[in-house]
Amino acid sequence: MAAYLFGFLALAAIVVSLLGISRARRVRTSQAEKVHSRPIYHGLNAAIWTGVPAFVFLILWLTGQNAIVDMIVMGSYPGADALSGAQRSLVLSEIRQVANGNNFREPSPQILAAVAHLQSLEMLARWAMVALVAALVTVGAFFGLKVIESRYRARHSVERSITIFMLFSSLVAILTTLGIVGSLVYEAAQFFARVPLTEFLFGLRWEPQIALRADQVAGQGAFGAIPVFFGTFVISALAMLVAVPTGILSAIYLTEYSGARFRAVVKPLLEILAGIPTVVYGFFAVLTVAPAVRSLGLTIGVEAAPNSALAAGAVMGVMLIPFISSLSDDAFAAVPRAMRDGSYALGSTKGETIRKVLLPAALPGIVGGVLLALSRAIGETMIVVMAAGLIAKMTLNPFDAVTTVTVQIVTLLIGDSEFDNPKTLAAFALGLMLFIITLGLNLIALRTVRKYREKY
Amino acid sequence: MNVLTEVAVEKKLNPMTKESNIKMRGKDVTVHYGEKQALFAVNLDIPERQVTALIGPSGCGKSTFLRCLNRMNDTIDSARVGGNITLDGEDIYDPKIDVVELRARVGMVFQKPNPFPKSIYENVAYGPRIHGLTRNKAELDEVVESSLKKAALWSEVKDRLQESGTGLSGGQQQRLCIARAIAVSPEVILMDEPCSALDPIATAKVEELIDELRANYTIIIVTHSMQQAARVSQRTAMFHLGYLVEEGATDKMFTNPDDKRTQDYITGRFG
Amino acid sequence: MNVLTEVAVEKKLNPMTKESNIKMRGKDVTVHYGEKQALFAVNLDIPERQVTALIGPSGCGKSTFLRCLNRMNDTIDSARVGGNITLDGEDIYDPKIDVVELRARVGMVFQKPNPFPKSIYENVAYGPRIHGLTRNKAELDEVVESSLKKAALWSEVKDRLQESGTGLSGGQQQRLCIARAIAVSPEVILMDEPCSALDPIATAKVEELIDELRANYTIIIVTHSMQQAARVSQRTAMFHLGYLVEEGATDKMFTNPDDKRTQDYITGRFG
Amino acid sequence: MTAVTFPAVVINWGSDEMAARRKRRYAADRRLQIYGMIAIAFALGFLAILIGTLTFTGYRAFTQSVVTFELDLSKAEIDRSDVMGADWRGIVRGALREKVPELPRSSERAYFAMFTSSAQFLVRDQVIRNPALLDGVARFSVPLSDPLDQLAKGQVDRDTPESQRRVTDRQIEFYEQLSAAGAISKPFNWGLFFNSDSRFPELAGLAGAISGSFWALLVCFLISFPIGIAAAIYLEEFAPKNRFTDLIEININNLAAVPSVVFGLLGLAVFLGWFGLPRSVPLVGGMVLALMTLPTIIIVTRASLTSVPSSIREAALGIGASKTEAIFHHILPLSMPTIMTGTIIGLAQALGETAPLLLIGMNAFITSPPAGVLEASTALPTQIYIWADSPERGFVARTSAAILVLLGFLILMNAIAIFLRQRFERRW
Amino acid sequence: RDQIKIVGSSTVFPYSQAVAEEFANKTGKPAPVVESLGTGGGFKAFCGGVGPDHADITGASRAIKESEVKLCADNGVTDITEALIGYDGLSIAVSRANTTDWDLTEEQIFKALAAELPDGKGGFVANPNKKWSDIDASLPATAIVAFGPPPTSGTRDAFVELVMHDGCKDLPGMADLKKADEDKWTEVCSRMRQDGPFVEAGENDNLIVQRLESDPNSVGIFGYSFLYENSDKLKGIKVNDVEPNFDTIADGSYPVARPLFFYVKNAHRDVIPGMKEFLEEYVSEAALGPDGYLAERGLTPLADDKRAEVQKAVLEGKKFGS
Ligand SMILES: Nc1ncnc2c1ncn2[C@@H]1O[C@H](COP(=O)(O)OP(=O)(O)OP(=O)(O)O)[C@@H](O)[C@H]1O
Ligand SMILES: Nc1ncnc2c1ncn2[C@@H]1O[C@H](COP(=O)(O)OP(=O)(O)OP(=O)(O)O)[C@@H](O)[C@H]1O
Ligand SMILES: [Mg+2]
Ligand SMILES: [Mg+2]
Ligand SMILES: O=P([O-])([O-])[O-]
Repeated sequence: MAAYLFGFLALAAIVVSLLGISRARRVRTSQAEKVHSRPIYHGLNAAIWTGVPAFVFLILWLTGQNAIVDMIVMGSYPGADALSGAQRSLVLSEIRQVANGNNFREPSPQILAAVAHLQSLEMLARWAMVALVAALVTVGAFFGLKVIESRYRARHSVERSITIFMLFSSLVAILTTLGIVGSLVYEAAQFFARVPLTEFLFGLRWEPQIALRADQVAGQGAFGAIPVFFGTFVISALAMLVAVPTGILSAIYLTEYSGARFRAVVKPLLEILAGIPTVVYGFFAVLTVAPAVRSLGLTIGVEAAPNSALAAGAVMGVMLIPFISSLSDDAFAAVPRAMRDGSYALGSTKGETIRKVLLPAALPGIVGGVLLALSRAIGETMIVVMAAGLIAKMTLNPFDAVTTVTVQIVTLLIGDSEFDNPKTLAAFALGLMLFIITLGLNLIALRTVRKYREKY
Repeated sequence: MNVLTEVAVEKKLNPMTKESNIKMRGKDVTVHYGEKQALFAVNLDIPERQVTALIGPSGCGKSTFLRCLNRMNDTIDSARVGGNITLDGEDIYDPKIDVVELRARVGMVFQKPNPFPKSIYENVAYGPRIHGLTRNKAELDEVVESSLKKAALWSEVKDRLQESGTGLSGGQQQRLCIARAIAVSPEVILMDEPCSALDPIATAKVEELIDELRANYTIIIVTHSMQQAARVSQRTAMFHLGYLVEEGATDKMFTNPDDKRTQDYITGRFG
Repeated sequence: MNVLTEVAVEKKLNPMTKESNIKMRGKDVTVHYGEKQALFAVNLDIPERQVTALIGPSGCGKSTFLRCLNRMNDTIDSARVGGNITLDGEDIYDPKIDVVELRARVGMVFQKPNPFPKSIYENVAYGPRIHGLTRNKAELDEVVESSLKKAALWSEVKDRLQESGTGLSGGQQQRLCIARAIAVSPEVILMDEPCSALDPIATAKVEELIDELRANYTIIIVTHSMQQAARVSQRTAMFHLGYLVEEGATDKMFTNPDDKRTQDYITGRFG
Repeated sequence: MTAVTFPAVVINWGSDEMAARRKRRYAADRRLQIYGMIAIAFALGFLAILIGTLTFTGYRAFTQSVVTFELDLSKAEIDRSDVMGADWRGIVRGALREKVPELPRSSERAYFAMFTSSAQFLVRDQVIRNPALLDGVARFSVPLSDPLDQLAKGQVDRDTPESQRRVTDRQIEFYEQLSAAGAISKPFNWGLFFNSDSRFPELAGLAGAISGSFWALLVCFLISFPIGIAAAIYLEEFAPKNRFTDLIEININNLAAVPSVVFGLLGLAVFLGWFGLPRSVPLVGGMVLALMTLPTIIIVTRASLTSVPSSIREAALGIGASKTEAIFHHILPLSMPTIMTGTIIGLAQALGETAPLLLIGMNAFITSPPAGVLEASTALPTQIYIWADSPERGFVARTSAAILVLLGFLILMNAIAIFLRQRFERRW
Repeated sequence: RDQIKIVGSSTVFPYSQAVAEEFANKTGKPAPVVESLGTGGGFKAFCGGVGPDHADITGASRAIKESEVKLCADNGVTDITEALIGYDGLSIAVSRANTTDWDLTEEQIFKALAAELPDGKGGFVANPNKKWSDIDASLPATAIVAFGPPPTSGTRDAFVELVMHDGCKDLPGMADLKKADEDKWTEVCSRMRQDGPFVEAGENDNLIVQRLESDPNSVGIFGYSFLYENSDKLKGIKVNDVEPNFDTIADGSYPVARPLFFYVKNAHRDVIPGMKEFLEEYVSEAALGPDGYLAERGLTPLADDKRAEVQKAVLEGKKFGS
């Protein structure tokens, strides 16, 4: 039904816009005076009037209809007031099943009555919906067509509608942030009601093995976030250690040394690295890189943990290569040719030009890319969930196991969880901290980029 | 066209300056950009310690010729250079030639000022540093100071050497680029429309500078302005559609050119 | 045009062209870019169906003034325009004015040719199409053809109307932009250095075109070339450092200018 | 100024000292070039190893051993009005029993365990789809069960003690017998693409996951593409430039760094909690992924809008186009290639994203492909996640194969976009 | 909603999957949606209320707890049926490449993996054991590396309860401690070491299997079905001299086994289509029987009488707790 209505709306909008166009054409031929907007704008304007209000109405109606129908049905169901919420929903569910023809047992007469009521109500609602949509379409079409006359600024009107849509779109990003911050702050506040902020911020022990249920056996639980953030730092640093030199050197080679054809082939290949699912990287880190790191550790005489930070960091670094190489590549390409020429004309070699002139000039772009990659490293989840450890340890040894914020968030949230337990709530506190930290990083990134941008 | 070639050949046989004074010489220089030919068999001698002006309508190949002289065309993938260019009698397109050395000897100032996004000091010090021209900081300081002085910029920037070179005004940037070029003590300086971005006052300063530099350096300047060519150069070469139309002493070119096109161009019949 | 002997100040108060012949008039026009003032109280009348040339050294505000005349400065965030500009006596900065309509009446050809990366046909047809100037395809074809003919481009492109406009040579692109501008039948055409990118032959063609267009349109042209100003314009206005130095009939400006700076500029003492 | 005299400094460029110096400089230049090559070789080598390992473990899943047998259904006394209710188990077992004459009763269990336990359903469904099969002799193929499939693919070491392998010596004998009779073949495993998930590796396929991913990505694309572009246009072209827009810019960049699992939380709270949408459906998955993809598209679109030369904008405005017309007629089409690149990167990330889908239940076990966006389904990455956690051996190869399929999906998507991008690309 | 919705334990997940598939194949009805949320998560979803928005069945790798019964009751889920479907062994395994014949006692396991050990003087010291030979000279002199489930999983709970507590209680002084300070006893006996030898390896058991292969000296803790499927690569470690296999798990002689359950929301039986047939399938001989397809997938089946009891309870909808 609804699908037909949406189809009808689209059709109506098209028809009305065609009517509008022809009407506008007639107005134009019949009047000597200059017409403000082209017929197409009159048509579009009429179509917007016809379709948009009815569309919005239909969406609202569809979201609200069931709840209202249910309310009315239950309102007349005998003894409904005495039922608990659970029973109500059970009865409702049975009514709906019966209405759909699914009988399991002989329905009681009350149910049958309610089913009849429901069906009549739904019929009514359906016709009401159709009637109202039709009315809205008619009124909209009438108005949209009526305003067509030579001086009517249909273009302005259409452009205003587009602007409103664009404004709405940019609000989505803002609403997303508000949603994230809102939910994080709400839950994190509950966490901090149980665990002191100072312990979270300055505590050196992270052991959220607290009992989930009253009758579960577990340790005490400690919520010092520093080791977790320290682990994030170590793994991100290792990832950057792999990604930054590889990315920048690749970009240098691609922009300055390689031929155009080599570049055209290699650049998309490198970009595949960014598109490989992170689960796959996770498997690769655990099954291929981690054992290699262990044997590497053995040959150099270092005891390597099976979940070494190095394995997770290195693989994550590979994932980040294209971020840095592509953005650095763009940054190098954006350095005006004049800079290169200036340097070559003084008698410098390619290498000198790259190191002494291009690199400083492209630095803002490169820094931007590096910071984006760093943000990704900090926020990356699946690789570390699979490849990094769960035990929070303050160590700088890359062969040792560390845990990261995202690992903790995922482990605390997925699996057995109870939403009023500090252990689960800790995930939100970690998420909030992480949000604040990356916000700071991006602030620095924007400042840095602004500071150096367009200086040459 | 026949007449033109004859004139050109004659001129080459009887150069106005003595043979010993020829710093650079282009023989049958041709340049292709991909399919398109941008220069056609250009023969031009550049006398030492004089200012040679290259004039001609837009797109006639002046910049292209200039860039041939220090092989900056190497950096353009599609460019192919033919013919023969010598510096002090040595073929600069010889594979054995060291481009880095060549470019150190033949400096260039570009049409648009292009200081590096570094401090003023670093801009000037860059060349001496990569070529290892100085032994220590004091010597380097001296080179920077004297170069900026020669470029008539010292007084304006001596208190702000550590500020970025890109923060200077257009005219100052242009002079900074000149200072940067002469800091390497090149033998030849190529200047591509050095005043196109400049206001009248800055233009006057740069012209004055060129006049002074002439004492020690060989200078080649490209300009769109007849007036400027007349003011600063001793010799002038007129290009048109990739051909060298005429060249000679500036006085003569501006008063009594041999070629009709030169005449027309100078008197504003076209261009 | 007959009475040329009056002094400049007087001329502004008593324009030698009849009031009815003034197409556009700028009164005390000032422009600021952020802090920097680029135009200082410029008063200039543009007579109908004549070519007015704006000359002056680089950066003196010619383009800025031109862009005031069809409010293209609106697109620059930092630009603020003061004073009063009228088109047929109507204030074009009046909030009630529809900018889109204004720009349709005052067309512009930019300093650098900027064809859309679409076919040649689409480039020219775009304006008539968005303004709904034609009723059907045949009419549109006709407008495109006649515009290209006026811009002296038709013979060169009539067989390749569907090819991209950006694939044309610089001069052809420039003429395409001119065709595009006149396809909307504007009343005034602003041309910012339309020949800067052109070779001599193309320049001659554009100048010829301007001469023809003058019969129907009011034309304002910015040029760096004195020769060009002298050849194509009836009136000339000389700008310097944001001030209108002098304006008057072209003949007089080039033979007997009132202002010392005009004299110097025209004879190549600076610029 | 004229008072300054310039002593000519003469430098001997040809001296040995200078030449040696230049040699050192050239060496440094070459070193940098080599480092660059090493970096690229490292990155590409990693990619090659990754794909190589996947192919090595996954290629086996692209074939499936099947047993082929003949069945004369006209003799089977099937009630044509109730084909579904026939004794398919008996019919199929009877046919299979014929393959090994004199099958001892004691070995029956071992023998029938060699074939997929759903054999009778496969045959039944095939007959229901094509009732003509009821009229005579027809050939049917059913997959071998997973342990036998492993055996057929040489994955079982026959020398290991019987207790340490999933196939018994008896089954190996039967297998040899069947295979000698030519009843066993290893055709291409179309089931990998056309079956839905199953508990049994030999039947498990990706149809559900592929269509789930398809629907989710479609939703993601339909939401994030227009909204992302509209938001970018608004922010870049219409919004005033001030502190507040700066804040929005930082904020959007920051959204790109928010861990994906947090988006899952948001989806859980908002779409499932507030809006009451059903769990595990591609619609919700797509909306969550769209929230993740939006920042990427916005950032890239803004960058590409700014990179359109202002001369184009001026040209349009100069003719009398309105701002909106200039944007939609000229600027947007010109930035389209870059926008599409960004969309591709964003969608590629969305395609491979697991964590948020886990939170909204798109990792459920569902045995039929979704017919639309409101039916429960999995997605490719979550399917990989589920298979990777399944004990059966057959899933090891299938996991790798699924990853390869996902990469194929990715490359297909990229290829389409690159094709479209080339159509949009215009020479300047 | 026209299909059944099943949530709950990841351990029961594969069995529910198999039944769901068989059910769909047999009846041609839409297949149930099975989601693995963990035992606790499953109860949370299951006990959330009645009605089509809530799950019909939840799997559990332990019996429902008091607190969960209460949660259910609070939300109106008062009528549920419990079904014990079989047992799951928690295997401790090593790669076959490891040549040692492993046989550990629970006490040795505790000494290897606990965070703290009693120092014999009434206090506790951080676990000093780095190599197996540090615990008992007869054990190999290789480093202790054990991959195990994270604290968020039911498998971990079971391991702690079944192995660690048993291994802990017989240590000197622990019995006294239990009397004196039960909380302290629980903490000491439950905490796994955090200094490296015990590696919390996430929820993915296959990952552990593959890690054992690449590192023959490490041991792994995971569900028996994974050992069963990978018996050519892995071997089970005997615990208290008992090897894990179907027989030892079923007869209870293998100490690390736990019961598996599912719980049915009876209120939904009449509301959700196919519930009845599905439950019939789940408790049928073909599924739960000794030769049933669930046993084929690694479930240790119930004894015959027990099974009949369960079948009866499920089909009749016997109310839990009554
Ligand atoms: N990189 C290039 N690729 C292709 N063609 C080029 C390139 N550079 C210049 N050209 C062409 O070569 C010809 C000569 O160009 P050149 O830059 O030498 O002109 P010019 O005399 O310096 O002009 P202007 O006075 O405008 O600077 C022109 O037709 C130009 O279009
Ligand atoms: N967008 C801008 N922002 C800031 N300053 C500007 C901007 N555009 C022009 N200016 C400044 O305004 C002054 C006048 O510029 P305008 O472009 O009008 O010069 P012009 O006379 O057209 O010069 P040219 O002959 O070089 O085109 C110059 O000093 C210039 O630097
Ligand atoms: Mg040039
Ligand atoms: Mg200008
Ligand atoms: O999913 P669990 O069985 O580990 O709770």
